[in-house]
Amino acid sequence: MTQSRNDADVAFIAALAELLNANKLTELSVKREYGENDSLNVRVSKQVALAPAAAPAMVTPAPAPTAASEPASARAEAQSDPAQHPGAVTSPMVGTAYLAAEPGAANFVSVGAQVSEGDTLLIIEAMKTMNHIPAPRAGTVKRILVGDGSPIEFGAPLMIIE
Amino acid sequence: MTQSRNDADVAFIAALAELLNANKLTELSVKREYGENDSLNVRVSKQVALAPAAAPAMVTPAPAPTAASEPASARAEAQSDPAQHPGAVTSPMVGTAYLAAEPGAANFVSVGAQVSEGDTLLIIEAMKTMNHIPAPRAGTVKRILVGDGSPIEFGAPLMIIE
Amino acid sequence: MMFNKILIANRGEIALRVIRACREMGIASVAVHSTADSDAMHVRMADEAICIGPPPSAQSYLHVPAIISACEISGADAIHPGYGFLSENAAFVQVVEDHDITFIGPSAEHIRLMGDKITAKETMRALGVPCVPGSDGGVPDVETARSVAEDIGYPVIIKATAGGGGRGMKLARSAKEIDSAFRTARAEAKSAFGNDAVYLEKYLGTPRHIEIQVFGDGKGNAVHLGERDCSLQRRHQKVLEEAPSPALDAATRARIGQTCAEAVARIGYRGAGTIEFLYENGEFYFIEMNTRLQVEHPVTEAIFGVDLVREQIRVAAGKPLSFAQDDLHLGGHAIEVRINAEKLPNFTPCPGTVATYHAPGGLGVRMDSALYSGYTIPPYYDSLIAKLIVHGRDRPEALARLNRALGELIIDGVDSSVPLFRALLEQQDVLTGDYNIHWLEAFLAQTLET
Amino acid sequence: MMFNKILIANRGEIALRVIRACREMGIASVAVHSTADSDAMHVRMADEAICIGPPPSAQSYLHVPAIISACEISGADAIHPGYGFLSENAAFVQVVEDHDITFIGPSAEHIRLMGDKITAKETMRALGVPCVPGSDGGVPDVETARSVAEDIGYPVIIKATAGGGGRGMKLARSAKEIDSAFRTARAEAKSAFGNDAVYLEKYLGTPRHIEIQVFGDGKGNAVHLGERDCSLQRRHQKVLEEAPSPALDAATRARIGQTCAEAVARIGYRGAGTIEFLYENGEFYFIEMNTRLQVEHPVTEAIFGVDLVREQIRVAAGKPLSFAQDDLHLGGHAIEVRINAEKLPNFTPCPGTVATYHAPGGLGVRMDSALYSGYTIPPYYDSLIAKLIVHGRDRPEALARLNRALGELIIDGVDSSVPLFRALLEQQDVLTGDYNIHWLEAFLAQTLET
Repeated sequence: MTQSRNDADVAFIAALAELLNANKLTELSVKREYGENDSLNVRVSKQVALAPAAAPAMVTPAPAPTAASEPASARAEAQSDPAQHPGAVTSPMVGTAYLAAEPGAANFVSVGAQVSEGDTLLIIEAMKTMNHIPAPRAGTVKRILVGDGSPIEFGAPLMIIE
Repeated sequence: MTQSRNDADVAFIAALAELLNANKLTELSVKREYGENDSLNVRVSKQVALAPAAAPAMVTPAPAPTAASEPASARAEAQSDPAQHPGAVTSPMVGTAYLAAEPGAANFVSVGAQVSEGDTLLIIEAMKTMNHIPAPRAGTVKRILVGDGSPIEFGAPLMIIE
Repeated sequence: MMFNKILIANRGEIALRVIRACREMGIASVAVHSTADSDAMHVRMADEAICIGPPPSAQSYLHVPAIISACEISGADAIHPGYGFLSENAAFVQVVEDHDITFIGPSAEHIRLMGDKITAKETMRALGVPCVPGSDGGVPDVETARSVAEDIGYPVIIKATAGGGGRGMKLARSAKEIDSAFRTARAEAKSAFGNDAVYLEKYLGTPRHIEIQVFGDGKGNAVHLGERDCSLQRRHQKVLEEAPSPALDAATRARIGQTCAEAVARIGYRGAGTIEFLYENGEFYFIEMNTRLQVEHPVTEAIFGVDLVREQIRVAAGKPLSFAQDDLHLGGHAIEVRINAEKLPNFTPCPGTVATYHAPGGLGVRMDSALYSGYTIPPYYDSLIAKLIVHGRDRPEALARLNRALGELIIDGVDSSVPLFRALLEQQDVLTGDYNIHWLEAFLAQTLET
Repeated sequence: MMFNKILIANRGEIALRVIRACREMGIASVAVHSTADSDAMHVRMADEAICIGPPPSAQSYLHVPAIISACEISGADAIHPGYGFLSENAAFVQVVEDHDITFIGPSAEHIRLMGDKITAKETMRALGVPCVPGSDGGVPDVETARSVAEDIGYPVIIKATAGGGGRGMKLARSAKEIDSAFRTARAEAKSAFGNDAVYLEKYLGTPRHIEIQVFGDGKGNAVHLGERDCSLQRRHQKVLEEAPSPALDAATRARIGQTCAEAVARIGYRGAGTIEFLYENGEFYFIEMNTRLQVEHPVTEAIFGVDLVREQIRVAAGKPLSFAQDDLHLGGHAIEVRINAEKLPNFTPCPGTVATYHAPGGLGVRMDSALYSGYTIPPYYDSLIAKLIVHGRDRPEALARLNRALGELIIDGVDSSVPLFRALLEQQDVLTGDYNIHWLEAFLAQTLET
């Protein structure tokens, strides 16, 4: 083993560790084969929040938060959680969603529609007040994530516009 | 394996440990194969405030148990904890140790003495009864770990005979 | 009709406290929370949880439309405000009632009445509650000042009508000092505020803070549940509370308690309330009335064996009080300490992640805390993270139990004010109960010096 | 003279219980432990800890020389035995006293007296404590049997003097059945044991288990602290205990309590004791006396507001009882559940590592447990891992609180009997208190079937 090779390995592992921290991972393992009978196995890990996730799982029926421990699962999550979608329009208030101006009227928008910035996407009623929620930018309505008359929390994803 | 290779390995592992600390990791393991019959296994870990160990540390002044996480530290521990020594004679009972048959008499054994299996090493008094503690095997008394008149727990190391 | 679902417009340990009462009464609970509190214990423990806004309180826990909306979408028929936040906001109560939701607390009118210091004092005086005696208006000349001072007894303090911040305030310990005090106060008032009008009040040098817990049914009936002694304060924040007060005897307790209960009965007060007094030389002086549950209500619960939150909910639902005055018997002694996420000696707030939380157990120990192992205390809100309440047969037993329980408690990962309480339990004045509202500040100043 | 240092010859939650009392009294505590318990909570909480042997109890917690030695090397001047292990071992008490160490409990003589079922019953009967009526010896013929049965009232049971295990036992529900029962019992006794001698006793079909807590000062004074109802049992192991009993009224309580207090006062009994009865149709029938602290003592502590372990220590140190009968007032209702590391439905013990332990909090909740997050329950000892005790103003409040607290409790990583208690709280008979010593077994049999 040469000194330069050691330095190279250390640098490699240091990069992995930084990567672990930067990505808030808990563990990272690498098997590196440099050639016949020349390989490197690395596992880098970091212990995080142990009990917490388990603790309240018993007192609440809410799903336990999954630990995003590797990029692949993080990607999968981004796809399944619309709030994380870059095109998501989230609710600025808690209230009740209405997709049309009044019962029986046509919906403000539907999937596939082109919208301009400022177009009303839907109404959220809070304290008997009808709040028009405008499109934050121009684009195409890809998904509508709320039903007519459904309760909406603050920050909940309403639509995806791309 | 040459001395220079040792130095290289130590430097390599030291670098890993620094890396562990710098990045506040808990564990790092490396398996390095340099060729036939030439490999290196390293696992560096650092136990952080785990619930159990930390928990009672606040209610008791007892020292927190150290986690033996790599061979080097395990070896070091074996040297510092005489109970783990292969030549240790441990106490079969709780009581008070006496190194001599009566006050003023010569000690049963002293460091460097040769003993045969069954020779009395010391007395442990429990409930006013003097219990002779015999040597479990023949050998040389390497260390005497208790003082005359000192309290002894069950399982406490008394002497090391090799 | 008992409620079906109660929304708790609060967070932390008090939200948990209310959820526990709801659960024991078979009422569904709705937690509201900011985005900073998604993992909070009250969110996890409630039957439902609704995110109402971003971290700043003004946009979440204090944001009335969001809370009303949360009631509407969850179908909650009542709101419990806890303490702080919207609990003494009369306008909020009005909005709640306008939406046909029951506010678990007194009427907007009573909150407004007691929210204004001047009308509160006038009302209480008219109801026979003892107030700080004084000139009841400006004192034009030194002769009047002397005459009023003779009436109410020395020491007296002369204050600028336009004053504040200690300027234009002069103490007269005896008749010899009244002349000089009056003239100096007036001169200082003139130069500081351009107005030399002054008034005169009885001066309290080393009073205790003693408060009476009252409970009304809103129909003209009310009881008192004795006092709490909250004299140990730092920057006007209570730190340790106990009941009964080391300074009161049963006859005094019964007398001031009855006065307070009669006062709130006469105005038809509904729910829990606390009448706060300064207490010196055997006399009570009204400060203010809190028209809500107090942080320190558990010490009263411990010695009377009642559930004050359950009672609040019952009364708000139109039920009668579940106890009459004669049913209430004081038993033993209780102490509460407020454990804050603060770093001593400067009491710097220190939010962060609690690696390990282990509550003390055993006889006479109650823990009210929203902590759990792994919980991250957000930096946006109050630093109170736990209340430890102990109950014993007498004061020495309660003190010993407090010390024992503090030794068992583990809050690892953040600093807390626990070391302050360990230190207090070594002070002779604390052990004998010989303290007043200035004691703790003096103790801390002395400790910091050495 | 109060003790300087107490050695606790036990482990688990009861060792913790005693350490807590010591700490509150300012007495140093010494934990002893086997090698399996090096990380146990009682070891961590005590002021000192001594390893006394390997995992098997016979070589550690039951090993008298090791415990005496541990006293000697630590300088402890008293031993608290907890319950189980050496707590009712008269020979141990003798050894302890021979070494000039104080045993915190009754005299060896009283332990011996109550340890023998026959002398215990004879003693109690002589002291006026009600026992199961019967023939007081063999019944030679059917005429005698009929006559005794008429005296004590039907149903009666005829048992083989040499018997056991249900053989040679015959029930006679009325006079019509006495002839056949007597002859069959005798024949079975003859064939099973080669001895046809039989005796006759009153038969109890669906009794409750009710026990009276007594406390003596060893100088002829004693009090009672009411009863505990421990009828919910599985395989003669208590599972849930409550006080007061849903079946007793104040007059009955006072009468049987006084009888028991007078009995132990007359023999000069010292310390805590429990007189156990079967109770049916308003009558008490003595079973046995336990000359130690009971597992379920916290329910009594809750309703009377006293610390029984503190009292044990005081009395052992020669001090008088800190309360007279007139000082003891029953307040509210308390329930204890025994949480075991057991897997339902077969109650298989399941030791293992507790990943997360989070105790319930809030008003009226007491947790006695030696668990902590990360603790490994060793397989060598009793499966009791926690006692949850709730206290409320009345029985419905206590039941609701129990349900609420069970919902908050987190014991992750091992199975526990918590689901059993959740299930029990849905049973009408439990909610109304309408159960007897056979109820739980029947409930479990029925549940397993479906």
